[in-house]
Formats: sequence, C-alpha cells, structure tokens
Amino acid sequence: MDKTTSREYIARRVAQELHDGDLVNLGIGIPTMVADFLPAGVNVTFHSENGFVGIGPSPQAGAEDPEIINAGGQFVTILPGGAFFDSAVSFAIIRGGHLDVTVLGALQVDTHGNLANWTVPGRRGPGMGGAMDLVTGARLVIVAMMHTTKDGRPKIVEDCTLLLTGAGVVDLIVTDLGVIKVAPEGLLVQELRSGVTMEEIEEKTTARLRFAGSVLR
Amino acid sequence: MDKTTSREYIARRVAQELHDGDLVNLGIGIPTMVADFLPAGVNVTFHSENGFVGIGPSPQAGAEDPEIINAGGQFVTILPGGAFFDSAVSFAIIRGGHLDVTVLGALQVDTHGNLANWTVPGRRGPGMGGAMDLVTGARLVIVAMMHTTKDGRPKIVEDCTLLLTGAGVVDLIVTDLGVIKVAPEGLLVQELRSGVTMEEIEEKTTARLRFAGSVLR
Amino acid sequence: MSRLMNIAEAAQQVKPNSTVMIGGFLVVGAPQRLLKAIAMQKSDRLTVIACAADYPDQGIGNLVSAGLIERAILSHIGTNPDMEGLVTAGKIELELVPQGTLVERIRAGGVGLGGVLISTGLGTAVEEGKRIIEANGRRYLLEEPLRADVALIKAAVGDHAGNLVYHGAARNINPLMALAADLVIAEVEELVPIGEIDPNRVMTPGIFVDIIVCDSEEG
Amino acid sequence: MSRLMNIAEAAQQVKPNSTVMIGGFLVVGAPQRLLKAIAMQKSDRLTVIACAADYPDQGIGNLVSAGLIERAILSHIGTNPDMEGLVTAGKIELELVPQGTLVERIRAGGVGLGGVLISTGLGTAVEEGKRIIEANGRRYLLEEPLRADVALIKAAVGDHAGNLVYHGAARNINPLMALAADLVIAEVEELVPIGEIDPNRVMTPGIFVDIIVCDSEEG
Repeated sequence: MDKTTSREYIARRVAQELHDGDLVNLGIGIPTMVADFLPAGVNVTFHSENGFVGIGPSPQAGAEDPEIINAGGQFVTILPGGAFFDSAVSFAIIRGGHLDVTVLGALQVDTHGNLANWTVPGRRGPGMGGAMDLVTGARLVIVAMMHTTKDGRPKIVEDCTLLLTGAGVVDLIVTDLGVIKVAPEGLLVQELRSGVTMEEIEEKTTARLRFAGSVLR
Repeated sequence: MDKTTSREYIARRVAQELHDGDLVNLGIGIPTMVADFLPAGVNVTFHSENGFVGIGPSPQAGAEDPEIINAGGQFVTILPGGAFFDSAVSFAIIRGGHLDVTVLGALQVDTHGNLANWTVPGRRGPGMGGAMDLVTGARLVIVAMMHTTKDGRPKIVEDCTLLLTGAGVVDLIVTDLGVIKVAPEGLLVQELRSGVTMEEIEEKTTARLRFAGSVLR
Repeated sequence: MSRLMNIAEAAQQVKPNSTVMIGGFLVVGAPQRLLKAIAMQKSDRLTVIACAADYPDQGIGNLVSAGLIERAILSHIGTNPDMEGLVTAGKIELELVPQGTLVERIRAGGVGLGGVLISTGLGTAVEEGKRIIEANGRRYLLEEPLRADVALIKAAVGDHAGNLVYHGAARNINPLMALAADLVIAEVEELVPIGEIDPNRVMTPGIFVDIIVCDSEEG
Repeated sequence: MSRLMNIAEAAQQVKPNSTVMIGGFLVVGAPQRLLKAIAMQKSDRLTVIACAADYPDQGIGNLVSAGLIERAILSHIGTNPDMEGLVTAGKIELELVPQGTLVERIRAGGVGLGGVLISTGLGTAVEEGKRIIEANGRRYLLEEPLRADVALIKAAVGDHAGNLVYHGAARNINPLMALAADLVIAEVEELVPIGEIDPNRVMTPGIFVDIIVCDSEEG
C-alpha cells in the first residue's frame, strides 16, 4: 500500500458517508480530497469558514480572483447558487447546527471521542483557527487521517495526551486501515480495509478496539 | 398658548440639543416634529429602528414604496447615503452605543431619571417595542412631552407609579413649560419658556424642582 | 436546493401546537399569502414569535382573527385591538420582549449561543424571572435563545437554491429567523434561476432555506 | 459623513499603546496599505485583535516585523513563522481564541452585549480562567466582549458617507469590527459619490465609519 493509495482510500471512504444535500466543511490535506470522490447522485455543498458556501473547482491559472480563497488560503471559485457572507454568519452556520458534516485531520483521537489537532509536543501550536468551532458545532465529525504518525506511532489512543481541540466530539474515524466508530462503549471497528487484519489494526492502535459483527465474520 | 404652539416650542427646543453629525432616533408624536426645526448648519442622520438610517421626507402621494416605512408604520423615503439593514444591526446601533440621541414621549418621568411610557393604569400596555432598547442604549435620552396630562395631572413625579420603560435613563426633559435636566441631585430647571413662572412649573410638577442660576436671575 | 411548493402545500407544513416565527414589521416583510393560507387551514394552538401583532386581518392579524394563537412572544401589540382583546380576555398568553432583546434571542437560537447578556430592561418588569449575571462590574439579564419549529419569512427575490434578497425595510427580522427554525419557508415575490443572484448580493444564503413559495408561481 | 484622509494621515490615528482590530483573513480583506504605513511610523506596544497573523511582511505581518506588537488576540499564527518566533521568545503575549468565539466576542463588543454563552472550547484549554454558566441544563463558557481603540478595515467600494461594500471572501470579519471600535478607518479600493451605492446593497452603513482612505486617491 503506497501512501497515495492510502490517502485516496481514506478520501473515497469518507465520501461514502456524505448524503445528497449535505452541507460539508473539509479541512486541509486528506479531507480536501474527499470532494473528488463523491458517489454518483450525491450532491453536497461545501462551506469555507472564511466566508462562503458553494466552493467550486480551482480556478484556471491567470483567472484567479484574489479575494476568493478557501480557509487554507488557496485560490478557489464559487459555484452558481453559492453565497458570500461575513464571519459571524459563517460561524453561525457551524455553531448553530447548520453544518451537516466536518471532515478534519488529527494528531490524536481517543476512546472518548476526544480530538487533538492543534498543538504538537515541544512546540507551541499555531492556534486552533476554526477547528474547535467545527468539531463543537457540526452534526457529524469525521476524522480522516493516516492511522499512525510518520514514524509509526499510534494516533488512536486510550486518552489524548496532547491539548484537546474538542472533548467527546468525534463520531467516526477513517484511516488507511479502516473505519472506526466512536460509540458510547468505546471504539468499534466497523470496517477493515481490504488486506488489513484485526491483528494489524490492534497492533497499530493504543486504544482498546472492539470489532463489529460484520468485521468478525 | 395654544397646543400647536406648545408642540412646536418643544420640537424646536429639542432640535437645539442636536449636534452636527449626530445619529438620532425620533419617537412618534412630538419627537417626529423635531426634524422640521433643525438649526442651520446642523445636519443629522435619522435612524428608523425597523431597519435603516437616512430617513428622508414623506413621499409624494402615489410615489410611496410599500416597503419603506418608519417605525410608526408610515410611508417615508430614504436619503442618498442611507442604508437598509436587518433588525440585528438596527438594534446593534442602539444597544452598542452608536446612537447619539433618542427623543421620545413619556407618560411619567421622575427625579431619578426613571421613564414610564409603555403602560397606562387599568389597561394592559401595548408593549415596549423598541423603547426600552432606545432609552438603555442611546448616549443622550431626551423626553419631549406636554408637561401635564390632558386632564392637567403632573407627569413629572417624585417616583414613577407606572411600569418603567427604563430605570435612571433620562438625561433631559423638554416640555411646553421649559427644559429640565436630570442631575444626580435631582431635577434642575435649566430654562423656562417665555411667560412661564417658577410658580407655574412647580405647581404643575409633583417632583421637587431646583432652578439653575440663569433661571433665578 | 430548496423545494418549491405552492402556497397551500407550504401552509400545511405548519402543524397544530407548533412554534412559528413570522418575519416582518407591521406587515412590511411579512409573508402575507402564507399567513392567509395558514389562517384558512386551521392549524391551531400555535406559539407565535414575531415583532408585533400587525393589524386586524393583516399579517399576523390573520392568525389572530382565526383564533389559531395560544401563546405569543412579541414586542408590541398596540396596532391590533383584536389581539389586545384576546390577551385581556386570557385567550392568548402574551410574553412582551423588548424588540432588540427579541432579535438577539432569535439570533442566539440561530447561531448556537446558550444565551446573551443584555442590560435592556434592568430595573423594569422585564427583569422578572430572569437570572442576573454580573460581568466586568456591570449587571446584565441572561436572555435565553429562541428557536421555532417553522419560520415563515418573506423576500423580494429568491432563487431555486433558496438564496434570498430583501428590499428596503422589509428585511427587518427575516434574515435572523432564517437561522433559528427547524424548517424555513420563504415566500418570495420573484423567483429567478440559480446563478442570477450575485453571490455577493445574497442576504440569506440558500442553505438556511428549506422551502420556497412564490407569489407568481404557484407550483 | 466620514472624513477622507490620505494613508499617512490615517496611519497616524493609530497611537502607541492602543488596541487595534484588523480585518481580513490571511491578508484577503486586510487593509494592506494602511498596515504598511503604520509599520513605517512606529506606533509601538500595540494590542492587535485579528483572525490570524497573516504572512511575514504581509498584512498583519508588517506590524509583526516592525516589532510594534506587544499583545495579540488571534485564532491562528501558523502562517507566520516570524510571529511564532516572537511568541516563543516571549516578545509577544498571545491569546489564542477559537475563530468563531473571536467573531462573537467582537460582535458582542459592537452590539452592546455584556457577554455571550458559547460551548466551543469546553473541556479544552480554552476553558482556563473563564466562568462556566449553566443554562437550560447545558454548560457554556461566558465569553466577554472585545472592543478596540481603532479598527482598520478594508472594502472594495466606499462612498463619502462611509458606506461600504465588500467583495468575495474579503468581507470576513470586517463588518463586525466596524461596530466594535471607537475609531473606524476603512481602506477602500474604489471611492464613489454619495448616492451611487444602492441603500439595499450597503454592507456596512456609513454611520459606523469615521475615516475613509482610498487606494487610488491619496488626497
């Protein structure tokens, strides 16, 4: 499994969680790729927390509007039917329960659905930006990330040790090894990526995992 | 002194309290007349709490825009340079300290600057509308009213007996008898209308009045 | 995408016993045709949240006359003697709220705040039953958010995505209510194709609007 | 009426030791020319309130590089390594605030609320030092209003009355800051005569704007 394929697997698998008509916010990195893998018949609207809904494709070189960027600072476009608004409305969408899904990366996720993605040990974090708002406000919070750090350490842990972005906020974790639901009783592996064994995912996870019947069969 | 002249006196006298560049909200009745008596060189902007700044003159018959009314429900116009906005912005102007002056009527005002203008005894009041916001938020609160009720009872009292619109909010009272400042020590008559004596204003006022040096002289 | 419905079908979305926010100020910006249709179909025991009680048989007055209102949260009823009569007779339970506070409570419900601290009404009857919170040495009333089952709003122009543009003083409380209800129904004067409204000019983004009703196009 | 000033004169309105709100998000919607002029004139010990620290020598980065910032209230500094360095070295005191909370705190300062109840940050470091208020059975942080001495904002079009229209994602936090400072300075790309902007299209009413600075007219 090369890394590109893993990233694609994650993005494609997250895309399957989206429903027609959803309003969705995608974080930087793997989450951004989700837009490319929407199943047929699933039309979703993308929200950019810096102030609009209806993110369109990247503009052609030379056709960029310098005042249309996404929350990552990249030039994007706005689709017909989209709308610009101020930051108060943008975070009203998030905090007010109008955002159906947020997909974002993580440094650590734990058994309780706690999420840490804004500080790294030994270095002051760059700030939470809109991430705390997103994980608190979105109806469905999906973490999309590689299962371990670059040097192989587990990111899914019993209790987060890094500063939290949100407490008890994560609903679903999609990694290159499979799909894990954050249930009241703890983490439940709902799917394993083809070729991944229960032993492998357990070995690469610090937290205790349970497996859904469909996985055990 | 006929009533029209009294109303005009009040409106004209209130207008002298306005400064060039002020943002002003005028209530229904005598306050509305203030706009007609602005001193030369004093340009003020009028705020309509139902959603715009820059109230212009009444429209010509037949030229009314059915969606441009003032807070009293009458057809008005908007001047060039004016702006429409939603109710949140409109009351942000009031509550956020952006409104320089509000001029409104009263049923009772008292020594402590308490104002009652939304209920009458024996009858349920029609509601406070935006009046409580105006008296709480405006930098300068001017009451413009006839000194007594139609049947001659004093409206300026020691302590309001009607339900309050605001506690300790009134700065200045302008009536057909003169101008009274609400000072920390109580009510101070700053001016008497020409022909009005100290005895007359005292007789028509329940509250204790003090008189400014300029009035005593 | 917002669903396009005819007036009658949209009116049926307002169920008995529900809480309904209604836009407009003294009828200007009120969804008048929706209100007339709702008055006809007799969904009763409604709780109504709005600026004012409008006029007899106009705007919210339609629901008053039809006897559909059980409870109302308003800032003013003085323009509607029928409403005053029903309140005095104990037929309608009325909560009067300062208009600016009403607006912020509706906004708080729509933007996900647990409450807002407001000094308006301190020392008056508005204080009754409310928590007083001290912050930075000043006293404030803790005003709680308002939400509704349905919001009925009105705009000048709408598109099939639900984007709305208001005209003049008809904007008023409509854009706030669009965020604060589970179901948002917008009555528009003119319905235009998607793409016709400049994204910079949209006043209420379509993502907030569930159902569009057009005066000139009944479905 | 707003006063028209040239960039240099407007920049001088920002005094040492003052609190300054700066519009924009990653430079888009930031008053870039004003920021460059302020960086030149060395008004130091500023407290800056903004979304992010922008980039080195761009936007707020101009003030960072010039060493004018003593304290900052931001939601993100990751795009500006110079800022990260100064914060780590203890040269700049940084308060990090979730972006949506930052926006509501600025709005609260501008609209006269004593505070707002927000659940964002519960159970995280954001909780530290804040009062927790329970309302309707849920816990919230009491977030206090923010105000500034000066707000520096940027718009696409302005008129001599101070009315502003923003373009695209450059609107962001600018309209909120326009309400929350004692002195509001707007840098506009295009200055038009009064009456040219339709009152329905105004995004920030001129009554909030004290000083207008125009890129093309340094008059």
